[in-house]
Amino acid sequence: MFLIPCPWCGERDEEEFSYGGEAHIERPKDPDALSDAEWADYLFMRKNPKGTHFERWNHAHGCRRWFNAKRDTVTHVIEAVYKMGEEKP
Amino acid sequence: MAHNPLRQSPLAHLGLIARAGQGADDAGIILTEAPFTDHIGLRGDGADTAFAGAVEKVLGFALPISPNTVTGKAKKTALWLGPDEWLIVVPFGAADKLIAALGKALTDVHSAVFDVSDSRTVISLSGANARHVLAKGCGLDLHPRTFGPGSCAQSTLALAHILIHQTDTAYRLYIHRSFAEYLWAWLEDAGAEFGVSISTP
Amino acid sequence: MTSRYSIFSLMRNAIGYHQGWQRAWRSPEPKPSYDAIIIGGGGHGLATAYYLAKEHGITNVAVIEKGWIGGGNTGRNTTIIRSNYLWDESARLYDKSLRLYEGLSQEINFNVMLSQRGVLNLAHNLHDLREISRRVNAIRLNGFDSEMLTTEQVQAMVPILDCSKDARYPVLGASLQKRGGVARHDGVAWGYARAADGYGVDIIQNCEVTGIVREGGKVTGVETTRGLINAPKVGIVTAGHTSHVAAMAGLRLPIESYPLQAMVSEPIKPVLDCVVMSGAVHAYISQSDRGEMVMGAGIDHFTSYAQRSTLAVVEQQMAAVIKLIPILSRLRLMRQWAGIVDTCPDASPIVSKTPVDGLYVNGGWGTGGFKGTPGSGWVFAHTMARDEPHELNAPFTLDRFTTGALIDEHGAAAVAH
Amino acid sequence: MSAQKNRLGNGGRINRGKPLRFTFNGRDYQGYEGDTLASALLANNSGAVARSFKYHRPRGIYSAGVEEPNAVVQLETGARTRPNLQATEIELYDGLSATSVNCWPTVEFDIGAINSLAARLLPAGFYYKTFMWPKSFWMTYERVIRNAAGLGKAPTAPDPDTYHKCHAHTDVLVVGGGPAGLAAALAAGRTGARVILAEQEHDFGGRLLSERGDIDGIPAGDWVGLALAELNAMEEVTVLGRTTCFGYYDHNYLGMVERCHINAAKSMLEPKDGPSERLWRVRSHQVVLATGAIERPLVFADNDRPGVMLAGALRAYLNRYAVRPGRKAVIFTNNDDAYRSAIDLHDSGVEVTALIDLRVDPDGPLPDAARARNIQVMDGWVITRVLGNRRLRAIEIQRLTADGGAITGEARRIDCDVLGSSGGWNPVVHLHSQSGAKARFDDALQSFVPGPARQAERSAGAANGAFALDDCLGQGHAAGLEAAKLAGFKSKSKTKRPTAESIDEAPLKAMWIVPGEAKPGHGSKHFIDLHNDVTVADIELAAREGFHSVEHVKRYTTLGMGPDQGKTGNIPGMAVLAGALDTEIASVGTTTFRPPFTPVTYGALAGRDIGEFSDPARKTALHHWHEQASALFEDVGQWKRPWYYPKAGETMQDSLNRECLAVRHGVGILDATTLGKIDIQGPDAAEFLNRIYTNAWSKLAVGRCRYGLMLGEDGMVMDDGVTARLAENHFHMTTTTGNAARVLGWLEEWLQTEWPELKVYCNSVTEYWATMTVCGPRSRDLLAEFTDIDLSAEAFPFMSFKQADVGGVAARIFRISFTGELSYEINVPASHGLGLWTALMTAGEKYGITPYGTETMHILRAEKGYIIVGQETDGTMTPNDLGMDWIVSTKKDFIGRRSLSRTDCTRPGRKQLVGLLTDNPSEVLPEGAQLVFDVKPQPPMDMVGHVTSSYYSAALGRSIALAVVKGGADRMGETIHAPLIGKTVNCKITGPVFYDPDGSRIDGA
Repeated sequence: MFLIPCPWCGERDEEEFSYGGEAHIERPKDPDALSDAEWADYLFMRKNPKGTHFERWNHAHGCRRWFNAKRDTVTHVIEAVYKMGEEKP
Repeated sequence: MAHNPLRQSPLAHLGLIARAGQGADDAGIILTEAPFTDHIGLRGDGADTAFAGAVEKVLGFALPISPNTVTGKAKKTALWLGPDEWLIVVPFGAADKLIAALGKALTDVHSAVFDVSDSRTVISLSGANARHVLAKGCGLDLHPRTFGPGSCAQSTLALAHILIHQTDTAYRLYIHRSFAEYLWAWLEDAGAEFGVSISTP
Repeated sequence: MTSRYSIFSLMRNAIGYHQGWQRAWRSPEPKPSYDAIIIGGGGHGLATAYYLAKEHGITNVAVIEKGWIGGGNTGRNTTIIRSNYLWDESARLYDKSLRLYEGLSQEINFNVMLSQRGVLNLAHNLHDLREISRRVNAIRLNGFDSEMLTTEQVQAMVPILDCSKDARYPVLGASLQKRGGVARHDGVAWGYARAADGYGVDIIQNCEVTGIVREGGKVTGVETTRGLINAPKVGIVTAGHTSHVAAMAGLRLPIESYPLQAMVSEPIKPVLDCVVMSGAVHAYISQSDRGEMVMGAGIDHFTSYAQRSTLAVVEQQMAAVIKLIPILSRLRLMRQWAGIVDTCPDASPIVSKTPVDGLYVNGGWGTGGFKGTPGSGWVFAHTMARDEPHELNAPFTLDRFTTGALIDEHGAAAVAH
Repeated sequence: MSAQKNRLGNGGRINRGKPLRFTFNGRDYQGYEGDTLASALLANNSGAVARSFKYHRPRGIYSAGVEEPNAVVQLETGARTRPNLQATEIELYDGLSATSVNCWPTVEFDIGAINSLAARLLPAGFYYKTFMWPKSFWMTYERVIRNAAGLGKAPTAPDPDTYHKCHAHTDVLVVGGGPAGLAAALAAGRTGARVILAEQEHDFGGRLLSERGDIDGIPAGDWVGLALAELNAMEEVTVLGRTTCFGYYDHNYLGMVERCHINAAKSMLEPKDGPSERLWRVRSHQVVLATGAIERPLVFADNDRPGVMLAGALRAYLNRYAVRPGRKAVIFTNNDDAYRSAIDLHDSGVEVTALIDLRVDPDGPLPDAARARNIQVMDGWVITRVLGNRRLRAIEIQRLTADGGAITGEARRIDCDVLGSSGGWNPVVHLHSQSGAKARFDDALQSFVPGPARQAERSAGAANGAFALDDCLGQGHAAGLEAAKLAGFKSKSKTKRPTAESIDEAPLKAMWIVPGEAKPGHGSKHFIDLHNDVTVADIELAAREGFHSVEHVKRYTTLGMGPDQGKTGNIPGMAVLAGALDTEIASVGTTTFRPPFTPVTYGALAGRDIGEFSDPARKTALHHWHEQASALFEDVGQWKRPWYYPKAGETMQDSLNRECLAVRHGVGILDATTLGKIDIQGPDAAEFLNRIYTNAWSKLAVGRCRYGLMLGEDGMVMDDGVTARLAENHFHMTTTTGNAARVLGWLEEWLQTEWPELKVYCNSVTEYWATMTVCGPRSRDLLAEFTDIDLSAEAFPFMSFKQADVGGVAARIFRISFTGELSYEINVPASHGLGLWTALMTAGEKYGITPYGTETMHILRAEKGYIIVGQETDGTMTPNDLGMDWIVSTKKDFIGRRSLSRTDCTRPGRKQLVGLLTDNPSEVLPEGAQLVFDVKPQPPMDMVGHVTSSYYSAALGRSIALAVVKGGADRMGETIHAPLIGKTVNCKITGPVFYDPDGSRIDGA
């Protein structure tokens, strides 16, 4: 059970949150301009790094806000959280 | 309490009023359903003075801007739910007027005001072991050093979503209507080892 | 080749206080080059090497394992074997696997203790029933075994199961695959290793691949902690680390790695004679030959390479198990652990060539890896040997993510991925 | 009842005033309050109490704690029985009854011991090498193996006990209530920090309970009492006995289990108030691990005979339980600590016939104290033989050669009935390891000690490799202070740390295999893992066969895989492996310790999340009306929905026919409360819907409704529903019941993460509204009695919305239809739901108003060819596949649109939604039936689709079905077959609309 620091509510148990996968995947502005392969890249291809991962979480049972987190996928240490729209730390 | 006889709380069929006062005097838990307050959902940008100012004018007090806090005055309470979301609790029957007033005040401000009075019921939990009972099913740290009167938080209790508001005398648990029966039964079960007394609002 | 295993060799060796047993597989120094390299000494990698040698005559093969063979998901799973998948493509691949399992102990002369005690998938609501019916009919018409049971038949088969009508999620019926069951997971890895070694395959443990060497878009070998090893064909079979290894060749994959947890109880005398799975209650349970209740559920909800178990999952699991089988409440949990599963968006694996010549990838089996081991090795060996997929794995290529021809098995895992 | 012939006349922490009766293997015994089952059995000179797992060798009590590998028992019978408990962890209570496991018929005469004779054929991993031929016999072999394996028996009735759980938050968690833990808790508690102190036993003190000595100048036992009193008086300190911290998870989250009702005062057989066990889920800012150490044995020939015990356990039984574990004792050691056992035995009147120290010339205060008592110290000798089968009789010892590698000279026989062996102590690093840290091998201690911390934890005392009492106290105190400080609490005044006398001890000498007369495995067995019967020969065999990784050895030999998790055997096992591989223990590595530290009851982990609490049953405001109307319910997600309302004497089909016809010809009423409802407001609301739904929303007029289809970004149908425009910038969206939360989450995700510039607020109002669908040709007549608004088709057309007073309640009425009939979906605030519903029922009597459930709803919509997401779709269907291109805008982008043009989504031969009519109109296809164009005599057959929905339609007087079929839209009128077991059903492919294809009924009859 992670202890996740919601940027608004502070540290809460993981059970209040839902995980949203890799962060900073922007939806293509003009999907029609993309080849099938490029579209597949947006849809499915993921960095899945061993180590630092920028990812999205939603404080679903709290303030309902989405935010980003920088988490190590090997140690599970959450190194930073930041609000949507803020720069990657 | 006078109310439209057609209206029913989600726990009406449990006969709680008939059971009131049957618990032991030294019961560690006192449970009360406090239905039929009016609830208004309010959305808007708390950092936008146009929004916050307009709301303050209507309510007569400022919305809580600090996360997980409560403000209020004269039987009106505002609970912080998120940076752009509040729950306004007012006496039975007061919602329509307030919604209209808020709507009018916020005509030109991006916001949402909507009635959620019937979405939830409130269970009030007090007694010497109230915090122990909540600790059985809720991961929030409710120790007085971190949570006290005037605090509120959304979280989970057992397997259901709740909104907890601690007052000077009790924990008020705002519970979604369809989960009310489940949570009431859960609270009675969790409280059994401390003794449960049911009281009327 | 090492001596055959049998009751007679056991008796013969007993006389000599078992001093005469030879190594199950050699521990060779890596050669400078091979005809093919398999990265990853798990069940799938070892099976691939075995079938490369046996089916395709390619014996100059190295299996390169960074730790000890069978140490990843092969050694961490809950040993369930079944082929009751919904889509034709999956059912055929997994049934190939099951058929290979059925003769495996004899074929590789290593008892993998396949126990075809039957796999039950419970239906707890009308939607489950509909889905189970769809699956059972599909599997049957594919020519594989599957049947539907009523609540009464389920109760007769598993008397300790709570089939009462007032259960929060009552049992409304089930599908049964009688050929499904369990096998000894470590034995599968060791048996393949010993058999592959018998064909001359080099199994190189404690050797980590640190780079994939390419020249002109073609693979030429791998860099390892024990030096450069050349080969014109390299297969990545590193479940739990597929993305990481593929990235060494500049490949991005539609794979995310999640923890998958499992747990066992103390050993008790037999009470459960089949595998019970429940999607709605979110649990599966079987009893091992040692008497332990072996349990698992779906994957954790965040990506991770940590192999860390959690309390929340074990709490949820034990509640689920007691819901299904109330008499287990007083047993005690003995051990919990986690593996890393590589999952694809459609919950089906990738067994495929890659855009890099001579580089092949076999991964993304999600929670289905152990049951797929022999079939996976068999089709991947074919793909590597012939440089083209076998018809059984042709649908499981990387292209499907571009064309959209996904094989969506989210429901088929019974316990959702 | 036999006397407690091994009970000392005085001493111990037992209550002699409270004798307790118990039975073991059917025989009556007596013990005292404060005993464990093990100490009580030893007091009664029990001898063999168990049989070993594989060879069924007789085994006695071996230890005095959680590490016990031998004395595994079945406690009680019936519903409250517990299998596989260690006798050392069972607190004695009056009336206790236990039996040995894994032996038949008795522990004295066990048929399974025949395995011992065949032992030569059963080396590690033997089963991998045999039972392969004939192939068909394996399942028979397997049955025999399975019956032989397993230990105790599961109960046969549901558990009568209850278990609870709780969360706890603390600044400092101290695990272990021995000297280090108590010192740590005192130091941390005095700073004002929130502290939890957890001790697995009922008595605090740890090793102090088993030792003789002083702290701060008073007897250690008294010091423990003072420390506990001070801790209990601190408001922010929670002291938990009988509480095992079993798991150390990420982010300093730990699992502990408190055994609330296993105590000597109350029999666990009686039902109680409150839980029998409580699971603590602790989030601690800082953790102090004061988990102590566990002694490891020396590994010599036949070191498993009843009477062979750990040396430290001997003085635990003497000092704590006042039990003399034997009359004639021998100590066998490689370290100074075991001298304490010899000394205490001697001082308690037990004859110590020899102290065998494999070191040469041991020197120091403890050897001097032994020699001063005239205890015969045989230094440079080792035990080479153990005599006695069911009870130790004597040992033989021989001198070690000068290099210590072999034995030499004549054997000497020494009589004894108890033997304490000590190979040193292993710090309990389990929790440290579970926290993610790596233990490091300490050459001086020859054991693993904690390495650098990975989480906010530190170890203190014996757990940290500091075995001397004064060091334990000092480290505990420092650790408590440090933990409190890091948690933000400084010591207010300088508190003095407790102290004790220091006694110098000489280093131990490692010897992992004690040489015997023959090589291990050649006639005698050197046991490493007593629980799983793993011997030196097994490990050497594994090494010989190439299983070199410690993980391979563990799996091949089952070393450490038993319920004791190898607490005594793991280090010796690794050392033997290192020897076989000619390498160092440190380079063999340690296996990762996994939770739980000791086994945890399923019930405690489940707590109350079972039965009615296993998942909330969500109920609508009308639920109890449905119950009284004898409805049967369907589980849809967490919701309980009325499925149908059977009347007396009706079959299910009778009920459905009645309900369907009522809707088609009169009026029916459906509780539709569970549909998801989302309030959407803001100037960009219409634009937002444009992006979310496949169709266009900008031009929807206020007061009108529109059906929408939502896709995932992969182009597959995800949800559907009707959305109404309440005002220019205000919409009311509905979703399917099962997807309500998911859809709201989906909307928020896009708004917050991708389109923050859109001014839109989405809020769930599902719980606010009670929704009842009044449906059928007479619905207008009925509704007219409740409202003044004009209900005519012109004033209130299909797919429109009105805010109106209905029966005195402000309602939202949607004129939408999922049945093809005139239909009004009335939404009122939920507390008014029951009132309005009953009023409608009363007023509707004259029209034959009939409540209908989800099954009838499904039939009626299928008659009209309306899909249900999740039934006609399965995550692989595009709008085109469903024949719904009409709803897909080509003029704007929306989520999922790009995916629809991928090659697989545009290829011919995709499955498409069709209707099916069976040739035999009374034949109802099973849902899930697979479809083929070519029936073959045998599978495999080429499947082209399947039946998604199938019902008997009362309105049509025949069966109907919906299906998806490859290229189905182009194969209207063709015959298709459903091969079922025993028969094949032939049907014709039709369009999916069976009833009123022109939609003529929508405005009423």
